[in-house]
Amino acid sequence: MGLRDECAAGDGCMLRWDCGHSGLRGTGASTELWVTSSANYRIVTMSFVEYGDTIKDGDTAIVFLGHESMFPVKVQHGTVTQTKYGVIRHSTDLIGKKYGSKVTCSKGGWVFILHPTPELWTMNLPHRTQILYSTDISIITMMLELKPGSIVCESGTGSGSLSHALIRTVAPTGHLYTVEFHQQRAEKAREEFREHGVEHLVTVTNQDVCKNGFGVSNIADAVFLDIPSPWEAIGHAKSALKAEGGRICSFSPCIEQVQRTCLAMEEYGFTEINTLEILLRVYNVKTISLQIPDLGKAAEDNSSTGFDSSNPSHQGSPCANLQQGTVQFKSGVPLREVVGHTGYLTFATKSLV
Amino acid sequence: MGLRDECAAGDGCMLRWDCGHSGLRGTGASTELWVTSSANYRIVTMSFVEYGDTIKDGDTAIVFLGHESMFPVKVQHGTVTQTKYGVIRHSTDLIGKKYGSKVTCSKGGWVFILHPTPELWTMNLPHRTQILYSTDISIITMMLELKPGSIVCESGTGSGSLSHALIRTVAPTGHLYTVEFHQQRAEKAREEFREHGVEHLVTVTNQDVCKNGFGVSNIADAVFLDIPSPWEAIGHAKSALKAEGGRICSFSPCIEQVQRTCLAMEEYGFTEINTLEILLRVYNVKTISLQIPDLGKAAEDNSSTGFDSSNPSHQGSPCANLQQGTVQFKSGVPLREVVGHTGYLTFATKSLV
Amino acid sequence: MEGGPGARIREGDCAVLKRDEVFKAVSVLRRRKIIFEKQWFYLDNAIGHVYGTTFEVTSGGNLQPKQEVEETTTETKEAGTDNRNIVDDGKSQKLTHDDIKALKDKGIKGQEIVQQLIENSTTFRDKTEFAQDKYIKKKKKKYEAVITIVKPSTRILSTMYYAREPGKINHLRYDTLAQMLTLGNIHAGIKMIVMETCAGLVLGAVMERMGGYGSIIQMYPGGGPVRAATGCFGFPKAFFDNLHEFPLSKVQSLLSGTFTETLPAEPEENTLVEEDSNGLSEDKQQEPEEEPPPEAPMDINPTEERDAMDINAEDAEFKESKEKENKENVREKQIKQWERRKKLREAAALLREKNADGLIVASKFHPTPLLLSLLEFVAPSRPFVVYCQYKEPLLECYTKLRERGGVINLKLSETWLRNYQVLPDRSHPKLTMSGGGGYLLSGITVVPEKGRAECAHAEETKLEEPSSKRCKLQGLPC
Amino acid sequence: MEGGPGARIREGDCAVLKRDEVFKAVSVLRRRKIIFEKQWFYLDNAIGHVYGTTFEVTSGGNLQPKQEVEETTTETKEAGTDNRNIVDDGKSQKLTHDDIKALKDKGIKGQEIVQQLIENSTTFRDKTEFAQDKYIKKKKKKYEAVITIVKPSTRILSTMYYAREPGKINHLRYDTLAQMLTLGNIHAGIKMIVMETCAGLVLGAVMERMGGYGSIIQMYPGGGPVRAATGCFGFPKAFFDNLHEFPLSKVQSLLSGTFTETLPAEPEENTLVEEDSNGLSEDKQQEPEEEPPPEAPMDINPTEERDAMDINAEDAEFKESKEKENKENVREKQIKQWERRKKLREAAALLREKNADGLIVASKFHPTPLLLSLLEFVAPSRPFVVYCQYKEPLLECYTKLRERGGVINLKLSETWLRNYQVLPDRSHPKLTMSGGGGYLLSGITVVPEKGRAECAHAEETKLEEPSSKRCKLQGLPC
Repeated sequence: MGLRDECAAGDGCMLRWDCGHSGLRGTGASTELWVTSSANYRIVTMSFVEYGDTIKDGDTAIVFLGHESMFPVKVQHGTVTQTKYGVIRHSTDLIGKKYGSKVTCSKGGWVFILHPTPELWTMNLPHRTQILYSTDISIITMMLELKPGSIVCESGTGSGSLSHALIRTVAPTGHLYTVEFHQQRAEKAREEFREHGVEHLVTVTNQDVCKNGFGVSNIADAVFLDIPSPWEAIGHAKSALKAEGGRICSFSPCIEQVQRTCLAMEEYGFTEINTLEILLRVYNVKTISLQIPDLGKAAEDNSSTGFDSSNPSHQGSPCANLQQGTVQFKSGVPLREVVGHTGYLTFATKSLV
Repeated sequence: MGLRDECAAGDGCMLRWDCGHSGLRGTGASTELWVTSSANYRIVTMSFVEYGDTIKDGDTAIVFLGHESMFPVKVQHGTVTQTKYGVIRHSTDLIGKKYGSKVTCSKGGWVFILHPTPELWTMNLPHRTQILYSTDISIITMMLELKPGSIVCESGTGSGSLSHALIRTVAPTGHLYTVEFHQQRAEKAREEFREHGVEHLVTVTNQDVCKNGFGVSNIADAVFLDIPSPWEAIGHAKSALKAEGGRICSFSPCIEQVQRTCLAMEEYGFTEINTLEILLRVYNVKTISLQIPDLGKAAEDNSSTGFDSSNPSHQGSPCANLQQGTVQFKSGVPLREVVGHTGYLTFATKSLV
Repeated sequence: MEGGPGARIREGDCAVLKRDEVFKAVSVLRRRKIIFEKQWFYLDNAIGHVYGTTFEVTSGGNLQPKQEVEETTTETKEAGTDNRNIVDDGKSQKLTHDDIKALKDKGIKGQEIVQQLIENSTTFRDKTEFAQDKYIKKKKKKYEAVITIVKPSTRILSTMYYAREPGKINHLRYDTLAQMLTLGNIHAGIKMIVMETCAGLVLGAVMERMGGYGSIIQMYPGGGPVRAATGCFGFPKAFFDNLHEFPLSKVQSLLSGTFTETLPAEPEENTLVEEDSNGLSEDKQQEPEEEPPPEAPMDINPTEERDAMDINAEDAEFKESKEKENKENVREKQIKQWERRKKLREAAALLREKNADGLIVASKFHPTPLLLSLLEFVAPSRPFVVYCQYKEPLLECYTKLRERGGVINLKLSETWLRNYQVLPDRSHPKLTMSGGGGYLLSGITVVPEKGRAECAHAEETKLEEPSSKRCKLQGLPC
Repeated sequence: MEGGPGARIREGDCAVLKRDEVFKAVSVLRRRKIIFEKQWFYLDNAIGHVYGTTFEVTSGGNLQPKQEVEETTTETKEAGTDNRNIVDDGKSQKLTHDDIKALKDKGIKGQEIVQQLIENSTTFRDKTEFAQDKYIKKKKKKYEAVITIVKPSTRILSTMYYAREPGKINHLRYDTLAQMLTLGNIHAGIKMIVMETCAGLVLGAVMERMGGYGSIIQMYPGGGPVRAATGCFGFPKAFFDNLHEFPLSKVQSLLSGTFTETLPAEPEENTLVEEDSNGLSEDKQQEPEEEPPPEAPMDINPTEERDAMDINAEDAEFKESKEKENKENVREKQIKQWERRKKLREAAALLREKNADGLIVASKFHPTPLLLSLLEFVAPSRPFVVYCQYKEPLLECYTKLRERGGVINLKLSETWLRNYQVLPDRSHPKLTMSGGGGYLLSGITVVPEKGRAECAHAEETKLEEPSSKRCKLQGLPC
């Protein structure tokens, strides 16, 4: 499930700002705000924070093969991508087509080409670490009260799953400061943000958040921690948050981490400390047939149909007993095995004193 | 929901063993086994471990008023019981009637009189402590591998909710040794076991299990702990269990208790240590009606029915818009608020070395 | 951004009162008595303080900022090791009800009353530390009148509505709403279609996430859109500039192309305009700059929990605003009608482009007809999310959508939410949890195929729904 | 009691192999090759050891009791503090596949192989302690061939079936079975009706709880009762003395009173007797005293998971036993037929008393017709429990039972089961959990009323089912 056909870092893909694109439909004051705060725009082909209608050279698109089977592709003139249904030629099959189109591959099978979203990216990104999925991301975003304009700090960046979702939510006027202690990962994340047209919305720092903090102070509306020892970073989180207050969230798989983190949060004066866990249940929609059991006949209708009279061919055949009616119904059937735990989420508020 | 019309302890209710009762339907070897091990029989009117058909003087019966509204009653000649539907006269309304009968109260309302079972007792017993409910009891019984003949140790006795279920399962040839450090509670439990015709199957001891253990050694097939510091009783549990091995279960509401208990179990050489949690989800069966939204008419059937033409009385009445069709279906709807936690159950095996 | 941390409480603001886990939305007005959690008080003194401040209710119903939010410390932290010696005889508290009432009447603060209760309990010292904490917490809750005033947000309002008036929001749990916003990829600059009967809560959540950038078309049933909860967010006026509304009852005619023709002259249209002006007048009420939202939205008796199926709620609101309107100047009304008509045309034009970036449905209606028609207005490769309180209608909706085609990655899901108590040596999941937060059906639109069986690609169909392979030529049943 | 702790493994026993969380039921036979978790071995050396003993598989497939079940201790417990310096290049292990194979071929024990792997890993010492433990566990599982032989029980067999062959037991999860046994008040001395198509697992669980006291009537569809799982329990022969079976297809005639008349002469009866003798021959196979159960019951390919709806499973078993039977002596067959007929009459007589102490249903069939007819055989004030893999049929069953009357305290429920990892500083719920364990409908019988509307008592009806008040005169629809 790795990223295929990657545009290698620094190979000179032309990035440009697509002005003809109708991503910003607000009028009046809203538009002005956007323009005012967009001093650090890069010229990009496409963006994870803005929809485009047609597939363009340089885009990252999602090739959808079937139910939960997909992969991302970097669109490039002259490139081909292999799928199990055959080859996709970027120049003729992708570029200029509408997002959402059905593309027929060389072997006759077809796929859909989808516009990237942070959620599709989460399902398809190359894993460099364990990642956060959309169920946790959803509640994190709401409980941190994120919205356009929010300033967020995050550590660690990891594989960038949450980062993309955070950037999407705080764009176009907010910013993400994300800290990753693993150098390789930090660099890969920077590269992805550049390719996805969101680098103007994010600052990646390669340092140890527990020792060196987030590199910013008193500017964040929210802080998110997904590190092995979150309790060691609570002090840094507090100083990154605005003096007037803000929200914090820590994600930890183990309850012992949560216990220490809650103690640290209390120590640093955080309030509304609340730990929760959220799990997704997916249901398969199925048509189920249940047999009606053969209870035989009562005395009254002894002469009616049944295998005794209608099927005299072979006595003792139990199959005849089973020639029964069935009842059909639709059911939402849970999967046999599901995710039982991702992690505990602890939220708290930095109060003004 | 307390126990009403209690037969005060020691007031001389005659207890007798009801031999005419068809509770034991086994034949041959089975019956002999029963008789062999029943040296300590008391003569009782009824028993929680054996069904009877008719209500008798001295029985503990369950008065069922409606969905999950019920209470236990001690049946006594000449006694009356008040219900919201009026008075029940034991001599005429109860004694001699079949269990499961509908009894009409003095105000004309009616109730059902049910044979007691450990499960009905759990739903209706007087709470002296927090109790275990049938969902946890079920998995405890299965995971401890209890069956007729098993010897079980339990602490604390508490309100006797689990005790009744354990006795039911190990009867007629097994035994429960239950230890309760609170003297009042131990006495009350003894009294209840006597009233419920199961005292020959249980020994209640009033002592501190962490200090003094279960008072038996090397005889138990299983041990159950529901005490604040289960880790302090693991050694005693081990010595109560048979030399050849057996099963143990500890119930604790808090994870820190579980952590210490697991460590103690490992220290004492228990294997197959397994912690789990079980939660009941009850569904209300409801008929739901959903409205079909009014999306207006397309051009083609402009002349068909609708409030514009058929309801010319008052323009602008939005009610008319709502005179829509509905769809009905049955749904199993979860309760709004449900039990989210009772406790963690930790099971383990004492292995032979 | 306006309303971020550090904002001050101003007269006319929408604010939320908080006590422990209980919330209530109010308008900040002077000399107005508020009743919250059995306490009454005035908000006058809160004006000028920063959001997030905690106040204590003092005699006369005045709010006074609380100095320290510290735990009540029992001077002698003696604790028993277990409860074996405690005999429950109901006589352990020496203070009588009358004693306590006398303390209160003297204006003694809650914290002091709790301290006195502890000192007069004969069994307190024998209780375990755990039991002592539990006792203090219980008594504090009963006698200390402390409230915090917080700035409204989706987090706070969705939690509040779910706890206090779940019937008004079709029992949509806050975490389910959170999923909708993420699955719907709601962000600045998009064009969204929202169809909800959740008192405007879902609309407000979408508006918050869009931050005033982009546009929203709210589809509404009946006389006009309900936006009681939307008003509680306290959005700046500019947020409403690109909020449009369009009546559900005109959807079919819009789709069939007959909508513009019938707009100007027909009597039916008069009806429509009147309805819309009602919708607007209610809408206007919710804009804080013009007229602060009344306390009413959340001020109904909390025990009277309306059923999600109750269709009368809206009628009542409608009639109320109708009566009010009758007193209004006819001239003014005509101007408003003209404005409404203009906005309706704008909304129709936006929909007609059929390029919306997403669709969110959360209503009391059967979702199938809504989805089948409203998806027509959505561009390809865009997400849609439908909420329903029950699973069964979404099973049907799933089946119908697969028959229709033009959608992929359909997923029926639910979330489980569990809160925890994390305290030293006493950590465990909370003893009660929500039984259900409702169900979601989500998916992604694709370019619809013309005249081609959706199931030509056998493998695809199999992958999408393994058990039921209903094939049908694509044809729109609406 | 027979088979309690301390029992020794005997030839011919039904035993269960266990490795970590994986179980497999086998017959203990000499010189018989067993394949379990990719290891093959013989059980010969296990005979005479106590149940619960852990063995290691040595060269030649011999079992050798394991001396100490201690953790592999790395001599140098050096651990890194985090993983920032680990670059994953896939080259950290210096031992090649060939090296490992060579070690194995030399007969080196699994524990030693793991130790060598650790010593040849370049990154092991830089891993965190947590990661080290994870690594050791993974490698141990792969290279150490350790199995434990345990005594079968409901706990073990229900866990085993749910993990390995859920389709054979209609996906009945073990904790759901545990609920059934408790809700059904299963205990010694009662008379139970059991209708299951769970390979005899539910029957076995009921038999274990009744401990040979009381009687059981197993209702069966088709040619005869399936008791493959029942055989795995290794019950003493006496447990089967009071186990009766009765064909579902005769239930209506038994209820209508025509059953005895048609019994002796009709050709239909011949069919029945033949079916029953087949059922018995299979049944007999499961009794260890006569003929040990074949390994077959659990020895099918674990990847081939049969669907719960598959009706062919029974046919296959039936045909197999049929072929075998054809070789049997005709004389013997006739004696068996006579015995079968006698047992059938006994079962009919037991049912006709209509005083069963409970009813347990867990089948692949729609539960409604089963409940409506089988409840007729149950005494008043007795519990009944129905399992179904799906919720929808139980909704219908609930509704029909309420219409029928004669039952109270109806409850539709499900259980959630979550397992935990409890380790110092690394405690959390297991990362995967079962999505669902099926649904239960339970209730209590009461004396049915004659000719009186069940809903005369308005309050009662309201309390029992608030939303749907379908009233109907009591009439039995079967």
